[in-house]
Amino acid sequence: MEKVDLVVRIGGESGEGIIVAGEILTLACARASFEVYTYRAYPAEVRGGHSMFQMRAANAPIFSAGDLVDILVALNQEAYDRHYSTLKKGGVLVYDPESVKPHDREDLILYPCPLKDLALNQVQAIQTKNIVTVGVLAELFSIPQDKLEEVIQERFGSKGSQILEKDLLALKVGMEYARQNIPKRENLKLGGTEGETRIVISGNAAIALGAVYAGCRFFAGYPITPATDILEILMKEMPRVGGVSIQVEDEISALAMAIGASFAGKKAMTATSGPGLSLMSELIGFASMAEIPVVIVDVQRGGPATGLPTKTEQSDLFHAVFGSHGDCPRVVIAPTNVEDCFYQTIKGFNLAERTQLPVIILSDQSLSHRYETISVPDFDSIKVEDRLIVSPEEVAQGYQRYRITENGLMPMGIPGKPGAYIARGLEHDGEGTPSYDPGIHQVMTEKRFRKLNLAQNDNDVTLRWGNQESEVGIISWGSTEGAVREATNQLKARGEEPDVLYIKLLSPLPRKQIEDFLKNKKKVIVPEVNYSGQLSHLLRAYFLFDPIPLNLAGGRPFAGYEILKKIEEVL
Amino acid sequence: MEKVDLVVRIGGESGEGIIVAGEILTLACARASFEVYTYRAYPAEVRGGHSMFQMRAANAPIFSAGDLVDILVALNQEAYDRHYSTLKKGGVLVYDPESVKPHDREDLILYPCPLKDLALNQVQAIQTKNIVTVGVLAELFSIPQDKLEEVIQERFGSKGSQILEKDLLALKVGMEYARQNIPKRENLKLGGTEGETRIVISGNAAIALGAVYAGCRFFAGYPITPATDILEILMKEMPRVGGVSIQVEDEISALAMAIGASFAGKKAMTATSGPGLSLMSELIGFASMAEIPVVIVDVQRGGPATGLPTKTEQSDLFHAVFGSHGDCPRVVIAPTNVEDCFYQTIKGFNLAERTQLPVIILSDQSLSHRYETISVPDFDSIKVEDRLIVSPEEVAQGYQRYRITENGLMPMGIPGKPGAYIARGLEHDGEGTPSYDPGIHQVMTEKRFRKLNLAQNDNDVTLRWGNQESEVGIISWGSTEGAVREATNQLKARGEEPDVLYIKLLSPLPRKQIEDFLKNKKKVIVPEVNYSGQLSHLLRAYFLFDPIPLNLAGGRPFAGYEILKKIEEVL
Amino acid sequence: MVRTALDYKGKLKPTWCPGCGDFGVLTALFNAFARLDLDPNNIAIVSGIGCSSRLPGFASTYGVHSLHGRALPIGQGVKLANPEVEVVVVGGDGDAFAIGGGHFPHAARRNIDLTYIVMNNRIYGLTKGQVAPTSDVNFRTVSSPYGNFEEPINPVAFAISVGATFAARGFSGKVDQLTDLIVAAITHRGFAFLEVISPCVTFNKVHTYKYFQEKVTPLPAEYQPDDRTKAIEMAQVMQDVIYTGIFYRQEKLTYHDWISKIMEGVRPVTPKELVLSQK
Amino acid sequence: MVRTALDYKGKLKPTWCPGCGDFGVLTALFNAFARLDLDPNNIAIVSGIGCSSRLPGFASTYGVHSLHGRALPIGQGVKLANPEVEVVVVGGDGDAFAIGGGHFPHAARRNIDLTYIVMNNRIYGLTKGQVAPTSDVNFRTVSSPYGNFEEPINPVAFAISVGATFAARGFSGKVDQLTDLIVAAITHRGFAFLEVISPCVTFNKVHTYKYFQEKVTPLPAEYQPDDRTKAIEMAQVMQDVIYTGIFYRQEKLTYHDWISKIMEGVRPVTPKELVLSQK
Ligand SMILES: Cc1ncc(C[n+]2csc(CCOP(=O)(O)OP(=O)(O)O)c2C)c(N)n1
Ligand SMILES: Cc1ncc(C[n+]2csc(CCOP(=O)(O)OP(=O)(O)O)c2C)c(N)n1
Ligand code: SF4
Ligand code: SF4
Ligand SMILES: [Mg+2]
Ligand SMILES: [Mg+2]
Repeated sequence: MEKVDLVVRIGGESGEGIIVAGEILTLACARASFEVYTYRAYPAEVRGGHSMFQMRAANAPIFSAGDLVDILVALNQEAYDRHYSTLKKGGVLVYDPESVKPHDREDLILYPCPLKDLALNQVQAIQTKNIVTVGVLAELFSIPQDKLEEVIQERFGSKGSQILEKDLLALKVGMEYARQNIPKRENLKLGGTEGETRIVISGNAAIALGAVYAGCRFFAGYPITPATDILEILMKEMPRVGGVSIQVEDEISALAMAIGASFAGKKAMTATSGPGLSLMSELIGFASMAEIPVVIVDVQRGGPATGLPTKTEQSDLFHAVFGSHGDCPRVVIAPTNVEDCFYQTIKGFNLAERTQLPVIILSDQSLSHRYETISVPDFDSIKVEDRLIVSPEEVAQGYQRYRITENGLMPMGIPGKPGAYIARGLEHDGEGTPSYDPGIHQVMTEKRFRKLNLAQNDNDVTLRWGNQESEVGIISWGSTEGAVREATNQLKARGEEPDVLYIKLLSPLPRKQIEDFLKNKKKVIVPEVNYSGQLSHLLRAYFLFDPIPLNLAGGRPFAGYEILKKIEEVL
Repeated sequence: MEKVDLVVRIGGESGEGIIVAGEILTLACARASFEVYTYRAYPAEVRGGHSMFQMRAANAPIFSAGDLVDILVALNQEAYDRHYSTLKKGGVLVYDPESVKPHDREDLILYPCPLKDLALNQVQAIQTKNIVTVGVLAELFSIPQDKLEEVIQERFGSKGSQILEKDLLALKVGMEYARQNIPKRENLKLGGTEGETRIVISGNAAIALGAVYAGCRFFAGYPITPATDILEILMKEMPRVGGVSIQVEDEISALAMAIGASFAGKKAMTATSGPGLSLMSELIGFASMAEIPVVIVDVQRGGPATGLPTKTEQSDLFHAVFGSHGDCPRVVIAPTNVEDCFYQTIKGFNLAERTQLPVIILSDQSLSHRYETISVPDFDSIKVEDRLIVSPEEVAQGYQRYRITENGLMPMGIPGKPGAYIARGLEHDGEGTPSYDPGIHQVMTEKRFRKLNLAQNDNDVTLRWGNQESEVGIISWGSTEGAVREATNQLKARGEEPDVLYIKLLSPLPRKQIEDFLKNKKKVIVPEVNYSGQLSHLLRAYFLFDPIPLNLAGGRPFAGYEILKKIEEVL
Repeated sequence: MVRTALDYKGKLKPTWCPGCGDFGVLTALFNAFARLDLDPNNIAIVSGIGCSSRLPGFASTYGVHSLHGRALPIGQGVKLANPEVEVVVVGGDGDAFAIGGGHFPHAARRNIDLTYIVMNNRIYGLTKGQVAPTSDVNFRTVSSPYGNFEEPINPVAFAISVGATFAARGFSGKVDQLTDLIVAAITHRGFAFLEVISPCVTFNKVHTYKYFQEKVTPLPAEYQPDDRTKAIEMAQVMQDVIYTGIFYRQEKLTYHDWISKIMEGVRPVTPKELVLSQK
Repeated sequence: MVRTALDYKGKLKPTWCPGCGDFGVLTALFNAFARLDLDPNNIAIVSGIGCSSRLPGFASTYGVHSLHGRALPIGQGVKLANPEVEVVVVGGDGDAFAIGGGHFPHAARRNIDLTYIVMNNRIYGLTKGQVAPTSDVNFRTVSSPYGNFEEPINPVAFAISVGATFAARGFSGKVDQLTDLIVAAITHRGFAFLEVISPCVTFNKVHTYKYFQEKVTPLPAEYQPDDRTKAIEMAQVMQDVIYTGIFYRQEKLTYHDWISKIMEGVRPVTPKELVLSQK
């Protein structure tokens, strides 16, 4: 089969439906069996800022949204000005001549197209300009009409038949115009292939469904960009699996409810972004002290404070690992891509039950709203770990919820069943009775920290690829995976591939795997989308070596070439 | 002059007025020109737990409350059982035979005394048992009656003359009984000397008064053990210096109000303990992002969660340094003793104004309620730094509050005067306009972190003593100073003194001083009252060396001999 | 088997000061549990932090002794996740209206079927006597040395005005009436709020047993608890007379009634199907 | 010099959606400032986070665009520290009553002399249309796909019941009346609360301009804003008619009146003397 790898970027005013257009294109391409990978950027303002959506579609695995674009759709002059320099040589510019004046460039293919006019006069609905645009693109690049109609149907079917009809009409109008007026170029054909069923999913959806699959039956949340759709998805789907979701008054209430629900016997989760995670600090300590399993998803955005609500960053690692007063064990994990969001969320629930501690999952904005094509999970191989529950016999023999054991664990009583005990945020003895004896505090603290060992045993807490013999290594975490893969793929082709270790378990750090990796390394680059080098810091503290940090204060993900450049510098 | 160094411990039921008795003794001794040093332990319950007060009085500098006691007052059997083993050989036990049955021990001097009976029958007020006890001690150890009466007068003068009279009577009754019935032993005489005026103060009072002296004119707080008396003192005293203090609905409101007050032009502070600090996380980031100076006092207690509210611990360092999402610069400092609480609080305000960042001061329970005798400050040598305020001329020339400058600082506008600007928790450009441009976020983050350099320049951010040539060092922070001094004093006598560095500035760490210290060290012990070795962690991460941690999960301070033992092990 | 109050008594002896009002609340609560013959394993008592919040520790039931101010959201989580369990949330006036005050109106609006008992001593007991949001104007404490300036919150009036479907007041000095009120609160379907006047004998020397004993009066026999405005008015009477009893009671769909309705309406799905439907 | 509305206009063009109700509030606020001839350097507009909370950024005055829910405590801090400054706190219904709801009753009880304007669009605008604590029962949004179950908070009634000494309602579609109301709120001595019905044209397709235009009615001419119970009743009328105007107004000592009284009574001391008095 011919190799297809096409990057499309649409830019315009926030509020013009750019994200919707992008998502429709993406889903249609995915259903036509392409791998897709998207990226979006939009302002914190609902209107009035600049908005951008990028989709990459290919028939081979892809790890980033691509650095340069093949097709740029500029809906206004600002979009053109901001993005034209990212167009590849020989790339295509689709634009509305009414609002965009491109340079006179020979190296580009210009496709002027009266998008606004078509929406206004032929569809009689200015707000369908985005779908007209989709139609134009569909015709130019042979994106299958049936898949597009299917997606539009699903998307707007519930909005009343009038809106749906307008949108279907807009699609046709766009296609028709392009067919009549724009001579097609063959090298930018997408077209359709028929393949196996694939799942197209965003990082946030993967988290929401991972939770449901892991057995989560209680969710409480408060809206916050870029985590809100986890709440929205679970408000809709939770009742369908017999669970409860609730939008509450703030993030403190959200985590408190999740803790209450878990105490009551349900696997429970909340999802937020940095500001919410900060507000939850005290309750994280409570769950740790009272040994109540709970999962907290933090979809990171630019910080601190309100920061850059719609931009990506990986700067909540410090707070996730160290936030909350006192000596407070917790588990922190991070998925590296959209698919991994699904698996790490399941992992998060497993670790919560396995350690009876709070688990923080660090995703980020760049994963949250990105659609990727992922394989259908091999459900049989997914392990879901359930709660250690006290049996009536154990209760009869004298159950102590907080008794000190070798691995630190005791089974939990569940309200409604024998095993009544008091969960407590005050220091306590084995029975849960408050105790301010320094000796008891010592052994209880040791016990709570001991449980962290139970999180370190799995093999899948790191991901390693590349040339294990290389003396140059990359250690990183989270969503930088795509850019790093792009870079290492290029180096592999040249025979210069470094060794790469992704750490998915960030607290406690997997000592064995990291030490193994470091054995033969002379230079280790640690790329992170944060200013202060938060993983670098942890590696320094725990492994006493001096990594080469590669930091970006945030606001956008790394591009593959930035990683490549750094590796080349170091090699 | 004859050397005096006497340790008195009083133990009994919480609620019997043990703390009050101890404080009266302490103040009287201090006014009689002794150095005093106290320690108290009490349960989180108001009643029904065990309570203990210890005072050490000496006519030479002292650094701890002492390990073994000369005089034990046991008001009930539990007090005797808990504490008799701490009595020195030849020590004195004062007890009420009605409720305490001591062992038959030859190595102790037993002074039975019907304390309850005296209070009930001779004073006609059972609640004066504590003052009767003070009377007995006063007579036995020649504590000047006039000083005691002075202190009782001040303490109960406001409670109505009846209560005062009863208490003065109780003192006399106790003295009289002892005079008549107990043969005095000469070796345990305290007596009075006349010396210069000394200040007797607790750590919390030192912080409150340090703040006032530094120019703080706004305080907001929410009660929490062991920080509450800072609130109580400032509720009383702030109006006397023309400032405003307010008790608010929670710690979030407390810090928000302080930030608002500082924005409005007043130096402002809040004080709390771990749970409150956790709740303040998001606002710490806001103050950092909006560059509003503010001082946050955290009087640490045992954590996590509600933890051990009345016990000491040094486990909030991680949260102070790393808490709050995002890359969030802040200054963290820690006083090492009661006197230092005064000076570090002034320092905290200076650094807040100097860096326009939030400053966290880490005190702890063991400092908070401990009375120490301190020298009258040399007020003329204390430097108070004031705010950089924009001038009308600068405003006229086009003032940008957040313009990027070399050291990161710009003067602040103050409401009511020219210089209007918007303080913002969203990322912003030089004018304060929101900006989500990754490039701006990069330079603004750099700028905010750059201001930390301004905190590192002072000489007094570390304290060093001992033998600089020694290859064995101790690095520590906070209230462990006393125990470490006890240990090193003993080693000095033997000619084995190690080198000691106390770090008072914990974020950013003073690089020069620490590197200097480490130059010739082979072994560095880091004692901390926390489980996870929080300063050890920071030292590992920033200086890539492997210290020898000495940790106690908390609940009580180190004793001098524990430090000594560790040094001896290492030597 | 019919249970007695003793069945709910925990191992731990209450650590309150002798004479503390909270003893009366504990006794009445156990009486009420016994009268309703509830299984201790099927009760969860959830509290925040404060003297009053120690209560769960003295019972043999499940309990959460949580963080200052977080009793209500934790209690709601318990009930939403496990609706068969009888949830009783307890705590102090500071816990409820100062640090926890942001949760209260929402718990009321949601009408989740639980009982919330606030032991009002008009002071912060545990932290040794600071002014509370329920303290009178001019009240002097260690933290209000010049007297309190802020209008006190009237818990019952507040609860009714934010939507509680049951609001009552008892007095820890009248254990029998209090038992009746707790029984009524627990059996009420929806958010049931009960203020208990529960004197702090150690720190509140103004609002003592004696002070209340002279004022506390049951609501008039003819009083009907069905009029919000009237209920708020009666709750605010605070001078010579302080009423006790049920001020307001309303039948309304509970949060669970809504959830059940929805669950009936939706098309159920297995987690696997849900994953596979993403395309 | 007499100022005009233009003197308060900042450099930044408002970034609200065309037609957003918040434009009307901004206009009325500038009008009110001009009418009172306030010095822009002597005004501090403090907000939280939300579409409405962007307002300070569009003015030439001092401002704090703070964190979600924290506008009121920050605003109180500004006023307590610098009582000469005119403090206007602004924000959305979610900011005020969801995440910030714990601060509201205390701000009201304290009666600090500031103005609090809540732009109520009955939805979360900035985060793109989730249900708010002011949303009607059954209201469907992206986060309440089966409809809202919770009783809405009525801002004016809530404010009065927790002790606000001034409570009014305006409509962003009636800028002149709104200007009058803002002037009245600012000139009121004490905590002045003003709800502005301010439609979100992008996400709330039910509570539109049209919806409100048909219902909004000034309070009857003979209405006297001196009776709490009556005021709450009128504020709760929400069916065919929604009243605007001043529902309640009360003269009461402000927090600063109390502070001034105390300052007069205490013996002043220098910081040095204070330190030396510890012995
Ligand atoms: C976050 C936090 N802030 C403050 C405290 C300290 N604290 C514990 S209980 C309490 C108030 C107690 O008053 P109330 O809730 O009325 O209970 P009471 O003791 O009077 O029964 C306070 C301020 C805390 N434990 N946690
Ligand atoms: C701690 C925190 N939680 C959540 C958010 C996300 N957030 C921003 S504004 C907002 C609500 C907006 O609604 P409202 O206050 O009514 O203002 P509007 O946009 O409708 O004017 C939310 C949930 C945040 N910024 N910070
Ligand atoms: S301090 Fe007051 S509230 Fe607390 S236990 Fe004692 S009497 Fe009860
Ligand atoms: S989303 Fe709604 S509230 Fe926000 S600016 Fe647009 S119209 Fe106004
Ligand atoms: Mg109380
Ligand atoms: Mg809103």
